[in-house]
Amino acid sequence: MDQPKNKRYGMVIDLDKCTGCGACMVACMAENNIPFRDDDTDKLLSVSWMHVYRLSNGKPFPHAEECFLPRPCQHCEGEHGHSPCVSVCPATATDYDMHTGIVSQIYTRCFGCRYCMAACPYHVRQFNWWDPVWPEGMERALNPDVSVRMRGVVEKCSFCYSRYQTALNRAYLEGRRELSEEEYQTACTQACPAGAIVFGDLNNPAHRVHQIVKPDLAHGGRPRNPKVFRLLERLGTHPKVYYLTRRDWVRRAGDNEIQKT
Amino acid sequence: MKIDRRSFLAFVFGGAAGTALSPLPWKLTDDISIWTQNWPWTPVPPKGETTYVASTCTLCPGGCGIRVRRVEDRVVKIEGRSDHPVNRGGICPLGAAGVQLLYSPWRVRQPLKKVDGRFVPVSWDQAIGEIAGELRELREAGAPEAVAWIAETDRGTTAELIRRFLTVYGSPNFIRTPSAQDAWETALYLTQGQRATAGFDLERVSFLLSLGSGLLEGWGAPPFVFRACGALQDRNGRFVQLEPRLSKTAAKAHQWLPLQPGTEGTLAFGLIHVILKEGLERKPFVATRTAGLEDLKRNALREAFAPEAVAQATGLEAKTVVELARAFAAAERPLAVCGRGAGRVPGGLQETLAVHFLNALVGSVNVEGGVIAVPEPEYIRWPEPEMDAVASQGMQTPRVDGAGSERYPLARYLLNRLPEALLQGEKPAVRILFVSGGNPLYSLPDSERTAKAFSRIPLLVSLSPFLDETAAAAHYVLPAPTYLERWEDVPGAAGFPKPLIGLVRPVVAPRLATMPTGDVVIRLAQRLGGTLRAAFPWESHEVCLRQTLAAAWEPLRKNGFVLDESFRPQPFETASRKFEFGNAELKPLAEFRPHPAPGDPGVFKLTLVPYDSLRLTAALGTPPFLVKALESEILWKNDIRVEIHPQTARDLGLADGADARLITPRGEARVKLYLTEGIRPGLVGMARGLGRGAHDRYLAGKGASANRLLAAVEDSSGFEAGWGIRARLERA
Amino acid sequence: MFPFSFEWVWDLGHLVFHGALWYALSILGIGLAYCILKAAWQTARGEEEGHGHP
Amino acid sequence: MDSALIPKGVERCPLGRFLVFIAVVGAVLLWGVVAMFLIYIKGLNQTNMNNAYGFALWIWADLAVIALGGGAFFTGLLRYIIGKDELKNIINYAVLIGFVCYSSALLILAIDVGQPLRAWFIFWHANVHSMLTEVAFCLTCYFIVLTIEYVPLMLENRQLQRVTFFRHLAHNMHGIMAVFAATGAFLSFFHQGSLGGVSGVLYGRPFGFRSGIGIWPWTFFLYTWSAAACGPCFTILVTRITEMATRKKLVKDNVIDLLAKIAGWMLLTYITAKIVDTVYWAAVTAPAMGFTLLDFYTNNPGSAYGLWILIAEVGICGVLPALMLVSASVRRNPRLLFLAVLLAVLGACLNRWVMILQMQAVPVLPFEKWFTYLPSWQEIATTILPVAYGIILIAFSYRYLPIFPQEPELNPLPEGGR
Repeated sequence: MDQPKNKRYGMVIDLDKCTGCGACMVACMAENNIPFRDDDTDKLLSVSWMHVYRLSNGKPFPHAEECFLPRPCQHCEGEHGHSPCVSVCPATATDYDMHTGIVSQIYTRCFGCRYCMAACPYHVRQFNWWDPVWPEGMERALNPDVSVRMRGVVEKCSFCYSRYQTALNRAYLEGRRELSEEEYQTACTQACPAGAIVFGDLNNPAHRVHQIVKPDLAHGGRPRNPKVFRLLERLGTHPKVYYLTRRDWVRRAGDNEIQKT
Repeated sequence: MKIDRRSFLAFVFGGAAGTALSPLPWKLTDDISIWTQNWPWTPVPPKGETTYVASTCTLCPGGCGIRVRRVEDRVVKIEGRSDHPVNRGGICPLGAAGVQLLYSPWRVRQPLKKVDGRFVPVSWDQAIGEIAGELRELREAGAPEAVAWIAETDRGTTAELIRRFLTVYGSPNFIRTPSAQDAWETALYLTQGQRATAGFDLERVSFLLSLGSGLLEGWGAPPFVFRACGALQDRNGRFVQLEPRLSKTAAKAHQWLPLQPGTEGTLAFGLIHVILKEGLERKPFVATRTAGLEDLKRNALREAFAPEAVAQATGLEAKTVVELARAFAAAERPLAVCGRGAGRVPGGLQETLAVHFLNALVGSVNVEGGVIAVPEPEYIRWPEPEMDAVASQGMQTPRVDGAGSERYPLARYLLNRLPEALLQGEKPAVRILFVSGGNPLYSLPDSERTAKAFSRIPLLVSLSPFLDETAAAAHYVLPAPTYLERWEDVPGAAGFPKPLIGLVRPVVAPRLATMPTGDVVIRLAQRLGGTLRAAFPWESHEVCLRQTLAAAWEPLRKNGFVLDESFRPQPFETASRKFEFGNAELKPLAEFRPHPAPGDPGVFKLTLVPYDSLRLTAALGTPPFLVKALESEILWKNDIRVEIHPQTARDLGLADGADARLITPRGEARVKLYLTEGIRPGLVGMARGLGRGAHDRYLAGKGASANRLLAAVEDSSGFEAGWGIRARLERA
Repeated sequence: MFPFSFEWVWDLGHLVFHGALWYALSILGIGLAYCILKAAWQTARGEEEGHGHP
Repeated sequence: MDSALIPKGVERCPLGRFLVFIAVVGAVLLWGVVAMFLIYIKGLNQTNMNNAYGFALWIWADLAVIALGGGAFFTGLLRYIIGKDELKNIINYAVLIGFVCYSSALLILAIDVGQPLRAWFIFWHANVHSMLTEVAFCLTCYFIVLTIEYVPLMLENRQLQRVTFFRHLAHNMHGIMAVFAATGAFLSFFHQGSLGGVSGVLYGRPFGFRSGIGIWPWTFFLYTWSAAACGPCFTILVTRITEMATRKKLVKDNVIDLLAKIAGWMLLTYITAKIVDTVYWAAVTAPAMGFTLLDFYTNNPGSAYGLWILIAEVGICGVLPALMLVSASVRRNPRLLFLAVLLAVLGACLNRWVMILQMQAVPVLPFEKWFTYLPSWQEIATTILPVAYGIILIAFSYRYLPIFPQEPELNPLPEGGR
């Protein structure tokens, strides 16, 4: 068999290392041509593929603790690629790629019904409420590998799919069909100054994500590492973004498990 | 033809049916949808060949290596260099947003001259000619010392060119932008006799004690410090943060001890007290490599630093202090650091000394995992310039900021004292001021007074890429290129424990009619002629740089940085060749007293403590991506949100999100409240970096500036030691 | 609606959905065509029936 | 002046008064049209929706009018398929109300999407697994059916009847109306159901998600059932309001009573199923996803979504009107009948509100808080627009078309008449 095995690209974020600095957000904005507006303080109206949440342990001073939780698209696998958002899109503008496990979004096909936003429990999908406008000259910094989105469509993190394509093209030119771990990395992973983000193929035991998470691929990729958890595990969305922490309260704040399975 | 109803209906229905059956509606529908996919006002970035250029980031003193992605001649992204010793591929949010500074439409496009309060564009020739004329006039009047120059740093060829210019012109008033390094460098000089910057070998530490340092908020080179703190966790080391609010650093530390603000020095002495009393100091190191321990004992073993007294002052428990001291002393590689927040304020010298003494007691000075004196680079060896009589006389006059004077013998630069000096006398002591870094009109405390002082200067020249607050107040703005458009040598990286030289290189051709600061200096010297022209034999800054770096140029150009891998800490250079806890110069500093927050506690019941955020810049303009990434807990619409404890809010009868007026003895600001359990009751936490008067529409006019509310606090060495101010909140 | 888009994969869902859809549409179309054609025929024949309610 | 257009045997108010009435409603309509164009030109930023509230007032209005427009298909089903012949006296009005509801729904949908010019992608690039695709197709098809049902009614206008072709066409269409009605009922069953499926399939949203049979969640069947129950209630309600507005009796009591009785039994069976569904969801479905019932009802700002809303929907607007309508003595009391159908209509609206708006307000990520939303004036104006449009269409239809077959009999003209 010459056909390469399917990939399951995923990410594990070490919440004990993440400092909440926002470098991942900015690197993502720069890589993916995310627009900005005069007032972006209302995060529910603002487009940012990566958002850093601030979690609190809810205890009073001086026992208060905080943790930062970066949230890219979770690239849910659901059952056999039946991710919450992909199945609901009426215009086939989003797709679960069985070869990579990446949930894509076709901006030119989306007509802005926002059903996928209602379907996503992670608020990953965001709507272009406004026309994207760059101040004169700043559009020069736009990345030609990623198309600029128009007003009225939904967008979200693509695990920097353009980087995957670029890496794959380069590999093909060199006569290879497989990418090495470091050849394809997302912008946030690469930028993270704390080294808190690890990205790779969950199907590949040689990759660090696999080694950290130890995914139970028969059960939707449930982590076998007890320090690793996923957001809303019990919904059965089977996200491919995992979180690593030693702190119990962080795990509890990140996932509402009434009964542990 | 008569049109009756029947034929009319037939025409309408037939026409409609005919059109519907033709391809026209389908074609139109399709065209319209294609049009929505390519709206002409939505930009389409042109494709092209992608190349990468290695350079160095200068947006903060961190000195990270960057990899700039270009598509044809456009810069599209800045990433961290994975082979760079400082950041190893990581990059901070500001560094990642650097492209937006390059392409900012709010950059200064050509030299500007203020005429009747408004800027008019002038040519470079005219601007340089007119400024040179003023310089010549002042020099001929015999007052060359009335020229001063505020620079970002005192390292590298640009800084040396400025310093050389001032020297040959006849002014001692070269001023570096203040930072926590000021106090650290002085502490190293006093105790170790070394003229060096403080490096911190954070990657090998096993117990990191931070006295208010925002290690994860911009202190040092962020990616280096971040990675080290992460590695500390992997090694199961310990990380304790002493800070009055639950900053991002405190949130990541293993232990957050919310001490009263301003008592960090007290706590350091308290720890020294316990260590000395219980004999926990690292005996071999203290016995063989230090001297003057008696002086420290005399000072630290006073009742004022006994655990109970320290607990009283710091708001911590006595047993916590004792436990902390024991654990710190017992750790394999303990290290204490200080320099509040991002380290942009020097802080008191005694406080830094206390922390340094603490390190010396546990043997963490000039060793692996400790504070390391990194020698200042010595590659700039130019022939001594020839000076005329005016210059020699001018150089004899005391510095305008008082640094090095009898009163402030230890300080080298005291920018914080400049406003005070400017306000003295009939005529201001500075007649011509150049500012090529630091944006003092925004970043110095007590902004109103600073602005008043600076407004007395007859000629203020700003050399900035942006129309920042200082540039806006200047008489001339000479636009400098951004770090992506020029050559620059960057010696050292803040807090990095090894000698390093990085190279900034032009990634794109200068976009606008800018001129590097070094070239402005050379042009001015050429215009002034005489000894000045003779002192600058280079035709441009770039040529000067190549010649200066000589043999180092090629490897630097090729690799982007030169790291001295073989570097080992140097021996102490004090008279005793040991680390000195006490000596003649230290003696006057022995009595440590914390600096109280200015203001009457009776009128101002609360205390305002400013804090730094990596998503906001201090002096530079914050680029739009960072403003976008700013938390809504800091900025909401156009209002800054200040942190207060819910109990404090209840006492004031104010709710979360409420509008309030924050009043200090220096000014008042409109704020919104953010209630959090992560701050000591009685404090008001306020982010630095907002309330910008100038800059782009994404930043300007948002929030309020903490510096406007703060007062300057001078410690006995002259350093800016302020950490907060008394304040009160009133319902708006 | 038609398998023109590049990632199209036929599955049972399409057959069921489109089967039901076109079935319904056909009934409507045929019904409507019947009514119109019959009315046209009747008009041409000059029939004077079909006044008022059924 | 317009007497030539007014049906034979009935009395209409003077044209002047009619035009004043139309002008007043038209002004409201115009307000909505202005808001609509604002939204088309400036985009959806004119609304108060956000990334957490992607579906808001419009989608609720959409679901609500479709539920209430269900009277058309269900009455049609009863009249043409089941053979409840008395209902022929109200079927015209039911069809008209349905036509108004469905055209409104399509209009709202056309405003609601971010890229209206690409809205046809839902047909062109259809994803048949999406409930929204099913909705769009069935809605459009059923709207065609309603148009087919409404057209012969229009053709019965006195002036149009003079055209021979139209006369024949209307007659022929009446002739095979049962075929159209059956197709309409089939389509309605699916799109009403798919609308229920819209929130029912969202397994990322535990508040809306329901288990079910195959691809159909229980809400699929509940929505169809509730539309069949509450649609006729809305028909009765609007008929009563029309009677009040025209100060005439337009439909005989036995017709209303029959429809009310059937609606009552439908409502009673529906609400029973709804209670079973709620209990199963609260006890099994939601806990399996890590949520307790109270997670969905407590700690929200101002208790906007407290347990009261469940009690109001199921009890006051569900069980109560159901019992009222099945009781012959209650439904024969005009005031109580009015109250009962009003409650049932409110119940359907409340159900749609909860399933769309509360579904999104509930925080799913444990570290998030409830999301709040208040519509902007543009949203309110565009939601009122179809109401104004409906009133105008009904007013014109009533004035110029023989909508109510029993009207001449119930309101004999004083002397000879026209």
